[in-house]
Amino acid sequence: MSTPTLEKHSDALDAAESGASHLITVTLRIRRFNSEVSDEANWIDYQLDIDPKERVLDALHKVKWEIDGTLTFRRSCAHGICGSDAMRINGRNRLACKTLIKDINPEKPITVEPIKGLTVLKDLVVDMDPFFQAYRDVMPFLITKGNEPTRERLQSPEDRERFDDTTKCILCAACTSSCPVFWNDGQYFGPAAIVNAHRFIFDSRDEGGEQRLEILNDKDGVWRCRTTFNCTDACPRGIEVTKAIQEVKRALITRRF
Amino acid sequence: MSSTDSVELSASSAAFSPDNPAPVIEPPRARTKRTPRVTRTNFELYGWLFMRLSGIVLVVLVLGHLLIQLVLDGGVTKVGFAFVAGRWASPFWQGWDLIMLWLAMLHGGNGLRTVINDYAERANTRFWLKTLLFTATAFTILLGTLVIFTFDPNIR
Amino acid sequence: MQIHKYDTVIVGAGGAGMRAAIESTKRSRTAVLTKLYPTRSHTGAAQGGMAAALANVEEDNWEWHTFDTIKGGDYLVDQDAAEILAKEAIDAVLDLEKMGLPFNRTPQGTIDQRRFGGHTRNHGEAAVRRSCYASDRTGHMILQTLYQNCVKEGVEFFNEFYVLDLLLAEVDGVQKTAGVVAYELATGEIHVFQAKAVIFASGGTGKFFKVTSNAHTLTGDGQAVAYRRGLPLEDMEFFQFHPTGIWRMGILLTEGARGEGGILRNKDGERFMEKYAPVMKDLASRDVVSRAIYTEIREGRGCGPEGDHVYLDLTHLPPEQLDAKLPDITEFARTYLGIEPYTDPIPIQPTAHYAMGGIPTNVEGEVLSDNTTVVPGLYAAGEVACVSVHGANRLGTNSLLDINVFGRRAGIAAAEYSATTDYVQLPEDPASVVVAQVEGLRNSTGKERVSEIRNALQECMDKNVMVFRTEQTIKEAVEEIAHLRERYKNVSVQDKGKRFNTDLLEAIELGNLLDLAEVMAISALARKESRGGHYREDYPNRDDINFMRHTMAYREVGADGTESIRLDYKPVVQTRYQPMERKY
Amino acid sequence: MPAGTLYRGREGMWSWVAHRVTGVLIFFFLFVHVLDTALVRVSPEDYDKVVATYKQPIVSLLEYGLVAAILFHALNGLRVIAVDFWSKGPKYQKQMLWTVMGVWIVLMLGAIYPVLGHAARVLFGS
Ligand SMILES: Cc1cc2nc3c(=O)[nH]c(=O)nc-3n(C[C@H](O)[C@H](O)[C@H](O)COP(=O)(O)OP(=O)(O)OC[C@H]3O[C@@H](n4cnc5c(N)ncnc54)[C@H](O)[C@@H]3O)c2cc1C
Ligand code: HEM
Ligand code: SF4
Ligand code: F3S
Ligand code: FES
Repeated sequence: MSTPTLEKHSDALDAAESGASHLITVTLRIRRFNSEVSDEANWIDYQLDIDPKERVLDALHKVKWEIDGTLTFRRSCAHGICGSDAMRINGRNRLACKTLIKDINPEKPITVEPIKGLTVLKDLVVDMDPFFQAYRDVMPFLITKGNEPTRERLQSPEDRERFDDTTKCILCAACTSSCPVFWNDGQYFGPAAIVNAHRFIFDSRDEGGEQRLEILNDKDGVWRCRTTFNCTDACPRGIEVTKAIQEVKRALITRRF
Repeated sequence: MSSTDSVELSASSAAFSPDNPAPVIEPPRARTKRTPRVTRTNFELYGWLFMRLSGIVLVVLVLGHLLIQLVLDGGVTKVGFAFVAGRWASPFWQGWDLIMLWLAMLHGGNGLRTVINDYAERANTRFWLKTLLFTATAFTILLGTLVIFTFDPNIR
Repeated sequence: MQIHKYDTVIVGAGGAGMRAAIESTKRSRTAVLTKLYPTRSHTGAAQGGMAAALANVEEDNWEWHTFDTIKGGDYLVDQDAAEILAKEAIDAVLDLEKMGLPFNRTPQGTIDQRRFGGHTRNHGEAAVRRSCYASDRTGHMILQTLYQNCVKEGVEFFNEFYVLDLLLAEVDGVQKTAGVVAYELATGEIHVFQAKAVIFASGGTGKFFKVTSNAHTLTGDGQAVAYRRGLPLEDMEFFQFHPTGIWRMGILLTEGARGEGGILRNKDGERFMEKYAPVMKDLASRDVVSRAIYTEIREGRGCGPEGDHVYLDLTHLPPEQLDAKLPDITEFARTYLGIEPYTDPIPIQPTAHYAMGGIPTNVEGEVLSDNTTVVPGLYAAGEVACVSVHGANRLGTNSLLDINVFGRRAGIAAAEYSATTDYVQLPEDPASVVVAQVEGLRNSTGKERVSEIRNALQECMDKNVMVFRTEQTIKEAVEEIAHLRERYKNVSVQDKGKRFNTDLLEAIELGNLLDLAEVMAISALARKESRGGHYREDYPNRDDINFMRHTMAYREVGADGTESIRLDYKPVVQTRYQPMERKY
Repeated sequence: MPAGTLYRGREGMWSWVAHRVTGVLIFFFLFVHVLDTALVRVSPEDYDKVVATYKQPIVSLLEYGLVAAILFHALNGLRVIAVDFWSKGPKYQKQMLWTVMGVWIVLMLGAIYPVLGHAARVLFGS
């Protein structure tokens, strides 16, 4: 059994272990909106001393807990698996809990604003209902015919692998709200709904693929995607969203001809 | 930018309060609660496919056209009535230009239709813009076709 | 204030809540109230797997599983419940598969299984492959699959509704369930839900610790609400510390990492678990491994400049295996530590993980108001409940199992109950307690800050009642908590608004944490023995003569309004397995 | 909706913006181009007059811009088609975009003389 490289630590490990946290000063520029105070959104700057290895979420917490308790945002797990805290950080959709301060140039003010294309309810909180409505519209559940087997349904590892990527989705909406087509017109189903349809269309156990493809053949379905790749770039789970959308398009085409 | 101790957000014009909140910030057109509409035809599918297929053909036609018009034989200097007359004497070039015209206009027209769908906010605006687009496209295609077929080199 | 009427109301939309909802929606008019969108629940964080003796890859049976559960729980497990858990595990996994859960597969196409801490063949002979998994996001897939099936069944969700009170009404001298009171985050409005049956499935309470794998939202609301209504809390001193949390952050690195062959090493590179658990080594039960890690650290063999952590070494595993089986946790190491797990060991430390205790229930999920009496119409399932299948220490993968088995049972039982009974009349002015609580906080002019008190609480808990405890440290904690509770009376919130006032709710959550921390410390103080997750340095041995019993903590309010905690005890149900020394 | 900052999309988004802008541009050009060509049907003199304006240096410059737009739209259009129909397309979209830009630059350099040469001769004599 190999012993770990304890004598010659890699630089990365040394850096990770360096206990002494050196604080730096960063400016957080947050787009605030509170309908109980004003009908306009405005930018407010907050200065904090923070360890650059901390997350943007930690910085937001620092603001909320130490400076201004009215700052409002959603969060739960704090490590990128619950999908609560998608927001626009330095102009790009990310999860606040998966973005470290040091990775986004703390020299300049860090801008934080809500994701685009959904109704802003307060500060960084948006109305997620239209997003989940689109998700529900694609029938995101296993559809089967005939009698249930007594044991599990069989599926080869290859068939399982076929849709592995799209099972990772945490419904954070980073993709849908990064899509230029969605901003213009909230009618587009959006990449997240398509990803979740893909997860079933390409599941060998599922028999409802035809219906889902038909739903996505809608005028607000997959054909509105202009392959801008913003969704793929934004997905915090590293899902190849655009690829999934293209696979659905191709499935529709091959089904048709 | 205000400073860090601005716990009280400065109120704007109206006096909003917890009991009298301002309207929230809505995106231009929100997706509403609804089951998928029954507007499903294969139109968008065909449109999408047409854009790609016509695109491939257009590469040959348009780039060829540009090559001839602008690069070969002294480029744009040579273009004149006589040049056009010479080219359209051959059915091959007539066909070339005809197909190019139709494909490019339909391709561009359909492209513009998506653009309108994306940006026009109200249903009404959408409708009028699309009507305008359709008329312009149809007019151009017909006019162009007419010109190619009824071209008379001996008009002078 | 709005009043709603449902047959069954479920509090929480994690694994347990949604599993219950799927059953109860089919049988009764059901509402699910949840403070988070369902897919945000912390069940989604679970990585490793879900145990069931499917015997898909090697010989296994549910009796071995029962034994492991009981032994893992250091014999504090109620054995009838453990038997049900292990027996129904098989169907629970198959049901999930039929609902669409994408388990990893064997070459034959059946559900693949892997090893996990504490799960053995033939009563401890060797590790067995019992954990059914979907990559290292089994919990995520369970949560998604259950939500998908809720969408299919048309379950009615009330998202971002915080349940702040439970309504009980006395009918003919019996306390019966009347409903719950909830606070709608979006509007600040208070809603009363009248119900024949209520199921609590509101999850864990890890946030009173600082280094924890639990979400910010796991603040024990359900336990606190029930406790304040006079119901007991069982075995609250037992809290599980998972050996491998990312150093300082607490983010969990699944035991599956060790199941795949990962090794714990101290600063000398020594595989120290060989000393503490010669057979199971790195896969010994969690309390054993956590203590081993802290022993190494205390004896000066910890890693890093401050010697305050050890390494989880995956570097000898082929990168393809890491990519295929552990993609998420390797990514955590890259994102949060900036290191490459292919070549670097990962700094880890034990992290507060799971509450074994909670609201006492019987095997049907019915909540008990003392050792035996059922509260008609009240149910609990999941981490909020204590059946007790986990005893003094939960085995890895048994909780995802618990939420499915007992979530389902509670859902069926509650719906069947509500089909046969009538509504109990709501008490007069049902929302008064919540209104007073909310308005009190909103209008408070005190000077204390929520975050400061919470930080103090977390520091205190980490220092005094974590892996190692003594009379002295626990007493310190009790004192500190009492002090913090005094300070809490002067807490105020900055946000006075109605819409999305998370400031206000954090204050309420802190109140819940303080109550539960106190129960935990008092319960721990009284248990003068070491068992499972509760380790007393001053009483390092298990004491079956005096302490083979469940702790039941009640809130007592004196005539003058003073609060205190009364401890009582409940016998452990033993059927087949006699307590033995626990060795791995 | 109050704007907020500009979304900082990456290569994919900007190439799409450019594709859309060039597409619309070409469409309007084509519209005008068909109209002026229609003059051949009306009167050769007028046609030659219009075409003569095309030979002015400033129009040549516009023409160069048009070629740039068409070339970009055409090449990027091929990239989009590859993304659509080639299963590895989405994975290599960035590489393909850089290829498109490379080919585009080469072709645009090549087009300098044929398209702008005439204008240069008019302006600076030959
Ligand atoms: C990081 C991590 C990894 C784990 N890995 C495993 C594993 O591999 N195997 C295993 O078996 N177990 C594992 N566990 C344990 C297991 O995941 C949890 O115990 C289990 O998921 C709890 O499920 P639950 O349904 O009880 O609660 P949760 O999933 O936490 O759900 C709680 C629900 O209650 C709601 N809620 C809470 N308070 C309120 C309120 N006041 N009003 C309304 N709603 C409320 C929340 O919105 C949420 O929907 C892990 C736990 C963690 C933290
Ligand atoms: C020369 C070869 C051409 C190719 C290969 C090509 C290719 C394409 C493709 C593939 C699309 C679809 C893009 C998408 O769906 O995201 C497209 C869109 C478009 N094209 Fe072309 N095209 C060509 C020529 C033209 C011409 C001559 C015109 C103008 C008449 C034109 C106008 C448009 C417009 C307006 C769009 C819509 C843009 C959008 O929706 O973003 N194209 N083109
Ligand atoms: S596809 Fe990715 S970005 Fe989109 S919702 Fe799912 S996880 Fe979020
Ligand atoms: S951002 Fe939008 S346009 Fe397509 S590639 Fe993604 S859905
Ligand atoms: S807080 Fe859960 S994803 Fe960020």
